[in-house]
Amino acid sequence: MSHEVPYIGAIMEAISLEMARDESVLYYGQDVAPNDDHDLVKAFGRDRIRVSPISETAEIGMAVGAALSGMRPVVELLMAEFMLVAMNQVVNEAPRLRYMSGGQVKVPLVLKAGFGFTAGWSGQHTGTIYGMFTGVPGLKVVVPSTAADAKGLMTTAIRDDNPVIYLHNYLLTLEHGDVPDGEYLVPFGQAAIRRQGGDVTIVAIGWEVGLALKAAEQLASEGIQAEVIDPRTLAPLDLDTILTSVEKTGRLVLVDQATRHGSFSSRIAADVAEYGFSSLKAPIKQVTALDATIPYSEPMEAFLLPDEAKIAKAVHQVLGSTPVAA
Amino acid sequence: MTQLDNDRLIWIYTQMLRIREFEERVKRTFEEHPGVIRGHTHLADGAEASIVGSLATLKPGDQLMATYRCHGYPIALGTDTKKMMAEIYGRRDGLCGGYGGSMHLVDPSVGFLGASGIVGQSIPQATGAAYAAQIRKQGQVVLNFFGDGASKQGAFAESLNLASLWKLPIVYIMENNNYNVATRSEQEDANAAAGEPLSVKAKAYSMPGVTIDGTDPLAVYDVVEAAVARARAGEGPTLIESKVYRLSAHGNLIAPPGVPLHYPEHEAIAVFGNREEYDAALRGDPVPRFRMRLVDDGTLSSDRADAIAAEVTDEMQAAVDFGLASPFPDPERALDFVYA
Amino acid sequence: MDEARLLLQTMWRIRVFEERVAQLKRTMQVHGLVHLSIGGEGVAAAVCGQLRDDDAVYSSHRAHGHAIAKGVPLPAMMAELMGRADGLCRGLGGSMHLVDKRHGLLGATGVVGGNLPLAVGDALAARLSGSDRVTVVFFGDGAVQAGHFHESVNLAALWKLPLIFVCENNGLAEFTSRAEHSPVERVIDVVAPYGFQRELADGSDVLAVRSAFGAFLEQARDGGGPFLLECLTHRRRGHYEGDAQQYRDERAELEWAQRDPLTRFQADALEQNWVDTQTVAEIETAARAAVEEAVKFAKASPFPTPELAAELVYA
Amino acid sequence: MNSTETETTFVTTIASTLALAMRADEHVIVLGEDVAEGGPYTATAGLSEEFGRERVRNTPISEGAVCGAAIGAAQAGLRPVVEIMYIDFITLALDQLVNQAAKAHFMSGGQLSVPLVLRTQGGASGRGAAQHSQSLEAWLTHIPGLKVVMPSCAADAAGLLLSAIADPNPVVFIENKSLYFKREQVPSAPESLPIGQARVRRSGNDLTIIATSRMVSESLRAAERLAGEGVDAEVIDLRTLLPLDTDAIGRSVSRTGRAVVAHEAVRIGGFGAELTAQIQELAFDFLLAPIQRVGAPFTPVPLSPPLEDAYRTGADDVYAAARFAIEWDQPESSPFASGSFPAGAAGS
Repeated sequence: MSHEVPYIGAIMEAISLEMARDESVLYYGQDVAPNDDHDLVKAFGRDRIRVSPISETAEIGMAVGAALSGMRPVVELLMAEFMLVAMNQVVNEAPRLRYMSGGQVKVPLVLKAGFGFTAGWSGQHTGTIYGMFTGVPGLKVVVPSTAADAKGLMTTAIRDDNPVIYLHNYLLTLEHGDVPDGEYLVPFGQAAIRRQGGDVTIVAIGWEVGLALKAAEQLASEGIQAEVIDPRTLAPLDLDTILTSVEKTGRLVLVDQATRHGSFSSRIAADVAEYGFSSLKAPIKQVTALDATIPYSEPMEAFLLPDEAKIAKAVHQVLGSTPVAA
Repeated sequence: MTQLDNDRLIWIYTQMLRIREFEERVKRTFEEHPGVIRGHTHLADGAEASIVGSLATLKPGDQLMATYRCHGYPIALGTDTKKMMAEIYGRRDGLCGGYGGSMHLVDPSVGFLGASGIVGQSIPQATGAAYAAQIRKQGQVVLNFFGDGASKQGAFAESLNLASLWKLPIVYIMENNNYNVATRSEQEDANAAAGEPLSVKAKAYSMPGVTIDGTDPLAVYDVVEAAVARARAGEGPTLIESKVYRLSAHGNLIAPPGVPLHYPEHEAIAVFGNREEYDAALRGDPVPRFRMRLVDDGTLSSDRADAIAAEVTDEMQAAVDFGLASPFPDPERALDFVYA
Repeated sequence: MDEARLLLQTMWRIRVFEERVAQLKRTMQVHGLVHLSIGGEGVAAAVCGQLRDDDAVYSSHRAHGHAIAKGVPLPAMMAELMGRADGLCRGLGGSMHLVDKRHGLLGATGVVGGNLPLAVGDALAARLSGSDRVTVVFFGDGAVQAGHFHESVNLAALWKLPLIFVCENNGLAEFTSRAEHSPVERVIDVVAPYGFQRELADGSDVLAVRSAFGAFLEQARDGGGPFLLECLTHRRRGHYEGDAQQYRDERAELEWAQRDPLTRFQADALEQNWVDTQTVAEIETAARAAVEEAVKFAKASPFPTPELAAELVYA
Repeated sequence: MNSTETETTFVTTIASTLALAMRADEHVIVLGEDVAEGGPYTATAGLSEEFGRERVRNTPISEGAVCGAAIGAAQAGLRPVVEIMYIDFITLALDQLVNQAAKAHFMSGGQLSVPLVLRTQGGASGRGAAQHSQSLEAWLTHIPGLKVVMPSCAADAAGLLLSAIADPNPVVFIENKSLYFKREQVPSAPESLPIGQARVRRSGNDLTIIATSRMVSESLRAAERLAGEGVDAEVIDLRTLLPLDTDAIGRSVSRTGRAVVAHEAVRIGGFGAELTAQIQELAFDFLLAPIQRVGAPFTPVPLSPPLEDAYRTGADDVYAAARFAIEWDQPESSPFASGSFPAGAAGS
């Protein structure tokens, strides 16, 4: 049985179900239920649902401390870039403590934040910075692209014994989708093949998955069959599924809302270039945001970001028609 | 109490009115020209007295930095409102060429070094500007404006300690509107919860802390002027809590593309169902109050006041027209200015 | 009285342990950045001596004393400092990252003040679990200028958490004097705006620290808090071992040497007849024996195998 | 070019170059924890004596505010060189660096500029454990608006530091603590070196090794060993990670057809990934073997000596990677595990 809810609703559904299932689950953050007639407050009380000051360092550090003593906090951080003011807690404390303690302690917590709000939010609220977390041993990074995954991955994130960065794309907030009723888990490290195809592999992350699928339909009308893969979790990354697909197609296009230089898609490109060397028939092409801060004005914003046309163009390039050299 | 001459008093009133009218037009744009403003805007209506009263103390060469609720300062400093509106509309002739938008206005030519979109993060930068001023030794002072929420950021504590330690020429003005978006101060601030004025935080850095009624421009002027004088004299920073009431919601609706943006009801009503609080604030609206005061004490004739109002209305209408008429930037320009 | 004997035992164990660590560091047998608390044993002994195993202690980068006083076994601790497989943290953490969950040492941190928000969360968890356990966080005066100190103090005060902040103010933040870090000399004045109970104690007076902390502890057990206890201590050694220490003030050195908490309390204890000279001698000998035991244990312990590194990245 | 050279160390060169820049321009100031005392590694020794404690400022342990203050001072016309003692602590200043410094020029439509140099040092050595040993440069290369410099020797450090201070943009200048006290030849009157230019440290035709910082000397050692086996390796010292000298890289790999990229940071998510992605686009048609990445295993830096030694990348790793690339002919099962996520990481 399933029901239809918006992406954001699916996330809250998972949090609420887990809070009911396990009383060690906490949910707090800025502007989380400031008044008492909020459903979560009614259901779980003020102790477990808390509104906190604008103190990211303290909010996240507190979550680490609470996790060390047996809680499973979910911290609402609103926007991924706000984590930048608390990066020491995210990078130097949460993912390190288990390791440095020789495995004595564990730090089960979820840092929930929206990202990629490329809708006129200008330079400090639009960043797609998951690449910064994927290079940090000890952290797991989750980027759901559908309502069902949003629920299933949140459930898994809350039950995971490690710090998990749960990033939901703001542009997907109100996208409705079918979501399984009741308890629902999506395992980490398992990519989803959103569309089968034999000519080219497209790996897209978050919001870009939808764009890739639209582009794939357009290409299909030209007789090009694209396989579209959604990694769903970036750390751990399901490289096998990508490599298996590239073995079949020999061609890879990566679609990423982040800026190109030092991006996560560069990391996928590097892995495939190395481990899939013998299968590659053409250079891997990346369709990413251009290397600039996201500008405020709409035409400039659109110019920087990936779109269906750019994806289709890249596919044509790897299929050999147009020259590739950067 | 400082005696300001009539022209200065009228200047203060005019700036308050210009800020109010400009922001009214920003707000109305969401209804009259849907889709023209994207992203997030934040209005300072209710804080005009605090803004202008503070800026009235500045001399040429002084500088200021603010938070993302930043329309008022450049207006009072003399930035062209046409360019400001064009920026908020994302147009080529905008103050920042369409790169920044409402949260990131900058105009160094009038001493406005800019604002940060991240709560509390302009505080260290303003502190650095004051550090530069101290080294330059030209008697410059820096004003730094931020909200009550920012005082729970580490950046606030680190910066005030530094400024006090180094006796930097800066005045920190915390505009306390009692809400962090939809959270009331007493829900997130230990001092507020204990019923104390937030200026007590200054104790932690051994700097003076003063709390003032931010709806009275002259009261603001007196206190800020003293703090500015102290800073100029090399005696160090001051923390001023200026109590204001934000008459609009935190900002326009936060929604993904496609959903029409507009200003929802103020959080006092929308979240806490407290209409009395909001209506009381409306009754205390500093702009009409100050006009009444100037007219009553004969500083300003009601004819002159109406004339000023008419001029301001025309100016802001012109700003809107200019903004709408201005073309969008060339998309390719998006790669400019990544590096100097 | 037993209490006095216990305090002396703890202080001697810390003193001897750290003097031995200094030697081992010079001969490269102890690894990494090592920060010693010699001269500050009084605070560790007086505070941790009153705690239970389920009370959490968050320590700073200067953690040996707190760990020993909290009951962490010396052999595992020494093995950790020497990077051995039988170390507290199996050789992965070292001096700056000591953790002993069983004895309620939730951890040292290598980032100044990085432990403060964690302690706030631990206290919140204690409150939520309805237990009467208490959280104690140690930090130096250098951490007070870090933003997370204020974020944490505001939260602890706002939520009235059973958390006791213990500041060991040695007047030196790393290599420079407090005067270069803050215009406010006393940390109790820094938290003045938050209005919770705070005390200033002479860190070289063990009994003074003990009674001041004891009063806070009692209230914290009954759900009171937060509290701040500022102890004026002295760092007899450099910021880290090997520090050239050009910033030292000779006169202060001398004065503090006379106010060494260990010699000072030992003299009092003898004068008050809480202990006799023979007991004192036994305590010192026992401490030295225990430390040598620990060194022997550590040296006998093998280095961990490289595979371990990959094993423990994720839970 | 400079005729005269003197023998000195990397860390002394940093101090003397800072002094040079401060003499040349009164707007240059130095601030950071303990800088007026010379800092823990003596990288600022002697500066406060010559330029006074106003231009050479000790700061509290407030990385966020100190970095922010440097940005504000830069926007207001100074040229601050701020020191973050360990790159691990850059986490405490990251918002200021990423959201403020890197974007001010852009968001102001070119009105503001932030001529700031952030000096810091990283790398695993001396058993510093997981919070004092990291190599976090890959993050910074992902931020448009920043420049990222990583010199591998004292002479380059001098020239690049001068350019960084003169640059109108925020430049992150990353040193490596294990290079600090090696004795090297340095021009007695250093001249500025352009940012964004790689340097061929050893030319060769069979294989290109692209390395950063400490791994440059390690790669040269590996190259010597390879030469003994008749393999002629070219070694490129990147020197600047952002902007990246793609021409130099593309030219070399197009010629040799084989590439090894080597750094000290973790392999997964390390900057080597960007290099590999770039190379396979620039030189795809010339590639004779998969590009090999040498980087640290995907774990925090362990304290225990044998563990830290095993963790640190070195000449042997470069050599092994080079041999793999050289011997590569037929498609075979690639050393998969080395690139994949640690065991047990898949979670529940």
